[in-house]
Amino acid sequence: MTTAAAKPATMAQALGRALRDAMAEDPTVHVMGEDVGTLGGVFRITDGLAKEFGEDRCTDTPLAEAGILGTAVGMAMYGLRPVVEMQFDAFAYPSFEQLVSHVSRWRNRTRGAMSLPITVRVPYGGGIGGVEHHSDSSEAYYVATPGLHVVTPATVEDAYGLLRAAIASDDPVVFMEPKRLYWSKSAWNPETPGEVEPIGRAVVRRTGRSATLLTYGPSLPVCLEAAEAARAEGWDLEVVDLRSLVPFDDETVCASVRRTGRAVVVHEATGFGGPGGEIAARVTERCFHHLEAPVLRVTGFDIPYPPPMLERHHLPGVDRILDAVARLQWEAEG
Amino acid sequence: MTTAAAKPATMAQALGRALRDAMAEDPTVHVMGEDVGTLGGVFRITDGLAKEFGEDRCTDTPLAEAGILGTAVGMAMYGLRPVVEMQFDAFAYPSFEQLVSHVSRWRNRTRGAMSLPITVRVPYGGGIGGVEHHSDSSEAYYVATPGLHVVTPATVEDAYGLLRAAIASDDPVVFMEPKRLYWSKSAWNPETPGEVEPIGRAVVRRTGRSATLLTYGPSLPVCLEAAEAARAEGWDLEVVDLRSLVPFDDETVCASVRRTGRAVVVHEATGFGGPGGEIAARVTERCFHHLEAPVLRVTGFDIPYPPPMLERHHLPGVDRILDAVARLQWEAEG
Amino acid sequence: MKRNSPTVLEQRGAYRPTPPPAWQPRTDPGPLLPEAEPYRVLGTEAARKADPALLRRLYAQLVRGRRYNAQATALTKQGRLAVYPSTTGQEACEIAAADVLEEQDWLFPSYRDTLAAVARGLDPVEALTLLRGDWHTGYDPREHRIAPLSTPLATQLPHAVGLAHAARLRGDDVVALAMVGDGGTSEGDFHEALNFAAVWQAPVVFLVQNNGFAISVPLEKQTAAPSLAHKGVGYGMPGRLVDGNDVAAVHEVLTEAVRRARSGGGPTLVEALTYRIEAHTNADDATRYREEDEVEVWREHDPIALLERELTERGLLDDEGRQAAKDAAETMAAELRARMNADPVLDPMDLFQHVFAEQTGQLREQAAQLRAELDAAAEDQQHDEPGGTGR
Amino acid sequence: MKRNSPTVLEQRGAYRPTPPPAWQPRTDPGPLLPEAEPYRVLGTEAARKADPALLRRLYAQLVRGRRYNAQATALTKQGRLAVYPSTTGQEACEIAAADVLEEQDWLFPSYRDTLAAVARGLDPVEALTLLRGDWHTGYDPREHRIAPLSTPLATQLPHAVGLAHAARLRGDDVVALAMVGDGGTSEGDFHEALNFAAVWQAPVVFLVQNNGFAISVPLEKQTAAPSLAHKGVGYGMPGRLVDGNDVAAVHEVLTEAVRRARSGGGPTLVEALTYRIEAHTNADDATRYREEDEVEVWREHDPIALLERELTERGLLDDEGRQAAKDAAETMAAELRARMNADPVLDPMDLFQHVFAEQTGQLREQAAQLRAELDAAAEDQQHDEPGGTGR
Ligand SMILES: Cc1ncc(C[n+]2csc(CCOP(=O)(O)OP(=O)(O)O)c2C)c(N)n1
Ligand SMILES: Cc1ncc(C[n+]2csc(CCOP(=O)(O)OP(=O)(O)O)c2C)c(N)n1
Ligand SMILES: [Mg+2]
Ligand SMILES: [Mg+2]
Repeated sequence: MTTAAAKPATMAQALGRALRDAMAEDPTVHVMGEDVGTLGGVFRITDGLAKEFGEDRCTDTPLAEAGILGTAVGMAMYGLRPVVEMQFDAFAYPSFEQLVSHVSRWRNRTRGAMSLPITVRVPYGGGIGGVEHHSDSSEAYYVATPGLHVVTPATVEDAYGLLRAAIASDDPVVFMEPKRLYWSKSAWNPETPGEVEPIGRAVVRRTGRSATLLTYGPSLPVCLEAAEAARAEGWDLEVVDLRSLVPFDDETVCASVRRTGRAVVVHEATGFGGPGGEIAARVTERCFHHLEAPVLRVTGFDIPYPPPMLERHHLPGVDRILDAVARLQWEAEG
Repeated sequence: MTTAAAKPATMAQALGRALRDAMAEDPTVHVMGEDVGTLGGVFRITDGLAKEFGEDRCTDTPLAEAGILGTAVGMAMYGLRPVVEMQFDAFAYPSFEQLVSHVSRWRNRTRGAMSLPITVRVPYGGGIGGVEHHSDSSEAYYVATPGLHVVTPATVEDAYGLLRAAIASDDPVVFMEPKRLYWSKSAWNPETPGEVEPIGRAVVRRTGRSATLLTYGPSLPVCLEAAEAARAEGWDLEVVDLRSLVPFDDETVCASVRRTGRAVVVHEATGFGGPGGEIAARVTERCFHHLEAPVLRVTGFDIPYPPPMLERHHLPGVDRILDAVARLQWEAEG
Repeated sequence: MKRNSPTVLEQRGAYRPTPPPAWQPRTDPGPLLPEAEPYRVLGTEAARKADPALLRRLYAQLVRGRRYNAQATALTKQGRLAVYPSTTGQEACEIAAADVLEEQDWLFPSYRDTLAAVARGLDPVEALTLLRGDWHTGYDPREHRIAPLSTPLATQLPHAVGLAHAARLRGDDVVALAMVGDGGTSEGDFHEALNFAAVWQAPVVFLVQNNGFAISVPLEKQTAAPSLAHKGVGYGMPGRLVDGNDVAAVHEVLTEAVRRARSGGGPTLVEALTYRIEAHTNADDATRYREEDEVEVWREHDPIALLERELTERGLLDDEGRQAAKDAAETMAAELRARMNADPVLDPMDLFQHVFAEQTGQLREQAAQLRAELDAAAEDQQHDEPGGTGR
Repeated sequence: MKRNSPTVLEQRGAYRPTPPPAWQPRTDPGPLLPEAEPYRVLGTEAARKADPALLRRLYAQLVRGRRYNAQATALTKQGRLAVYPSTTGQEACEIAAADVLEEQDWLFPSYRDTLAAVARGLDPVEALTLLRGDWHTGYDPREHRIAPLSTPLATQLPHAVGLAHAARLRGDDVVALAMVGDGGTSEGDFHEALNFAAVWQAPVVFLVQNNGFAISVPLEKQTAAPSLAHKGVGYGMPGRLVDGNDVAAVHEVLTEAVRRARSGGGPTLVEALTYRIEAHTNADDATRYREEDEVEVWREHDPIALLERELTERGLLDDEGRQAAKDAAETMAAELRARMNADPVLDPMDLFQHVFAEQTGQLREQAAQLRAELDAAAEDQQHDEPGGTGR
């Protein structure tokens, strides 16, 4: 995917490009949300879209998240493919009713007669020094809602590919964007963006033999760093990037865990009732006799997201991951 | 708790009695919601309260769940102890923003200077032939929200005791009422309602040696029935009623699972991302070397709640529980 | 970089920040305010102008609607419907709402409005599917351009706005008419929908059936407004107040609102004053919260009687016409009764078919589990409730 | 069983279901509609009646407020504040809102309104705690009766209604004044709060600062209403329109609304027309969405200049007075600067202290984990970011 001529692109740029390409290819794709038009969004992801496609295709809405998602439902009923931007994770909550009671259930409710191909973009997670309500990891809510796909990129390449796939999907997708990776760079070339894979596949980002780190979104770079650091302690860690929480790629995940026999789930969301519980439980159900130790979890604490000056104590860091790896009952191997 | 003279009371009556006693004892307790006043609620839980305490203490609000919970926040700020009724599980969703962004975070936000002693009563679960939106098991959302207690009774006695404890709690409690048990009966005597225990303790409802069923709310009677049926197959099942999902009673649960070496989690909520994942994961983390088999889950399928005529195929039933028990790798013991 | 390509909105004297000395209201609020009295036609001068053919058509529909309500309520007693929220006494609104729309237009009913859907041409059995407990929606919404019945109150309103807006963006001639109750106006979604509609000048008509109650909660606990129609001006759309039991008046006001929407004039809020004659649903006991004499007052103001009086006085209806309407209604009811008496055939495997366009691995696993359970149960004749709550 | 003990509401001519022939509007909508022009005092006849002592007090506060805005913005550049949403140009609203309240009353600020909190007596350092990133709320809300700054827009409005209602139920003389922006009026919570307030006749005043923008979104994309004040009538409460840069006018209108609330007259909606002179926050680039000449027009209509002109003309302010106000403001700014330059001392263990009244077992475990990490880190001087994102 890397070409010699490519100059580094950021995840923010890749997302913007995905929107642009989708809009150019398909006239039914409409972008809507607060400040997405003239301003280009507070993270500038939609920069230039209103200019290129007009305000009717990239629309500054009134300030009302339920209204945004609710009108998107109606637009989708009429055959459009709305891409909704929620300004920050916590500001998606006012639209929860529309998401859970309608968006997720529409196809099922109508016995397949109608689908709602809506993409809801949610910038999520911490590590950006955001004040209260600007750093939530809200994926647990979406994951527990049948009828939604929940997808999150961790690399610039995936930001493009997964967003294209999400928009192309005939089903609603909650597209979680790890905001602290918006400025992460790669040699990905926007001119040759690569194939668009369907959503639902995890990928092994680093192979290893000692144990598997199962992670996604903002925690992928932390896990990769931890895997590097672990070498010094004699552990060769495999790192799996889940990419899609729903559907969940049991195959890739279980293949890895069966191989290594040990696993740690890492995410920023709070632990209790977070996605890690599901992941640990299903891996254990499927790989029990391959496990040398229980699947452990390194997650945010079970607390409201902390103020900026304390967030580093909350977020899963390299040390905490290594501590968990150390607790994977190595002595049992003898 | 059973006295000779007691005539059977229903869970609905016990809940009503708990509200009445709390209001009588503490003038700051206010009941509010849609139809709770004159009508006494669509399930008649609040029947008679407006008459006894006046409409200012038991108030029919306008039809707006965010407004109900949002004004309850203000009332609690001023020292009242609001008990909010959401008419059905799915109709609590419009208040999600207030619950997650305010109710759950207020104490933490103010560094303990202010707490919000609000009880949110949510009738939940299926099995009553309710049309769409009337049978959701929404506890996964609340469980994943730090700062909320999540409590659910499964017996008439607990309905009284836990609701009294919830109202007495200085923290917000989401009080989930298994609506299909509203008409379940017991010899509990409203005149001698018994001690009010603090929330947070699970209880063993049936002792057994072969395996533990971990359950709560509407699934408790089903598990007890399954345990009876299991005797015919030679299994002696222990049944634990969790009662409180947050805080979670690791002690009681793990003591049971360590004893039996096998566990199945049973709940109505959908499986993927449901509370069962958390329960299975934490039990496994804590009891790994006592487990003969992975902790299994019997839950609702990962689908929107079905229409009445199909709900019996969705709900965890005795057969499905026994099937799971059968998969607990008994041969490994041999 | 500036806002490019001013929208329709921006061109027509938008509410811009202007220092108060130079301040001008965006639009004159006067015409947006409702009439002081609910608009009426029947029994007034205005009735003369009404088209006799229209009145006769509405009459037949009202009679049929009343019979439909009675039949559906009867079906709950026979256990053939799980629940039925009746529109007895509200037929004028239901019928007019359906009648004013063109074929390409969309109707967005609330949970109570199966009658409007039926009046628009939907098969009553399909309309009642949800309430029968068979499946969540019994019809393809696109076939009759009727959105699924919306149970969560007011949540259908933004859908109507979005659909109407999308149609307008595409250059299609489509109006959406969205129905909601007086209680539903208190929900945030009502507010957001009306605001989006006005800002986008979407071709949508909001019809509030103010029937005096939200279950047991009377209007005075729901709002302190002079009328619900007074909410319109706060969004910059006209609010109209109409006698909701006067089918000619409702028809006229809605027709005007639909015409306005269709011609690019934007949304209208219509409040129709009516009354819920029956309890909230068959499961409700209305004597707990209202006096029978209040109901009596409204029975006197019955929508069918009002029209019948007018038609009779004008010589547009005789006993024969009355009987014909009645007979047609009976035929519909008999057919409905017969068809609802047949047990629907459901396939449990449908539970997994429509969650996603393509089944996920997780759902495939679960479907296989249920399939196996069903097969085992079929083999074993003793068990007739496989996977059920009981054995 | 009937509704017992009619509430205040029910007694005063409630909006009841009455068949249209007998229909009466609940209240006369006339008095609920806003004035055709924003109300002004400074530079008009009405200014003569204004109390000189009040005007001088407001002047000192405005000058201090402007300086506070400048200082806070400067602190963002020095990295001492994570973010600051300025109220430069909106000081008249902020100051008046604080000034009209009695000690026992409550203020419900939006995220932008730290100045109102400071004007009410809150220590500026405490007011800025949230924006500094130190903790979510820097003060005990009960001490000054100032609710926590509300980041999720409009969500504080139902809180204000609930608190005012609770105080009234208890027989206490407490008014709540809740602040929100023009953008915030589009949220469902705005609607629900106003409706509850009117139905309950809660002693609450809603102050909408219409500053023309919600971040980049101009008013004409936010609403199509003649004015935001026109929303009042739809809830049955008066809507008032006022020049938000005329501190005497805002003060008068709010005082009247507070008096009305205090005397049992129910809620009022006040729309103050003003302008956000600075960008949305220091992180925003306003040139992307508006022309500088629009800003210029508003700079000409500056709240301090307006009052200064009036005071000077009437001989109530001389150079000395001006200087005194300036000096006081400088002193405040210098102290704020100095105190904000000190690094706050935070205890990471606080993360677990206030989630619940009593720590759960789960949190005890997690606290112990962090404690151990911190201890280990303290021992090992090389690691200075224990548990952090990096090593
Ligand atoms: C969001 C939501 N909250 C609560 C309910 C429960 N509920 C069903 S009907 C009803 C009353 C509706 O009153 P109104 O809007 O006046 O309509 P009507 O029943 O009079 O037709 C309520 C509270 C619901 N369906 N949706
Ligand atoms: C519920 C919610 N949605 C979105 C945001 C993000 N946001 C912060 S300020 C703002 C604009 C607010 O505009 P307005 O209400 O006019 O207040 P102003 O900034 O002009 O004071 C937005 C969209 C938020 N804080 N809360
Ligand atoms: Mg009604
Ligand atoms: Mg603004």
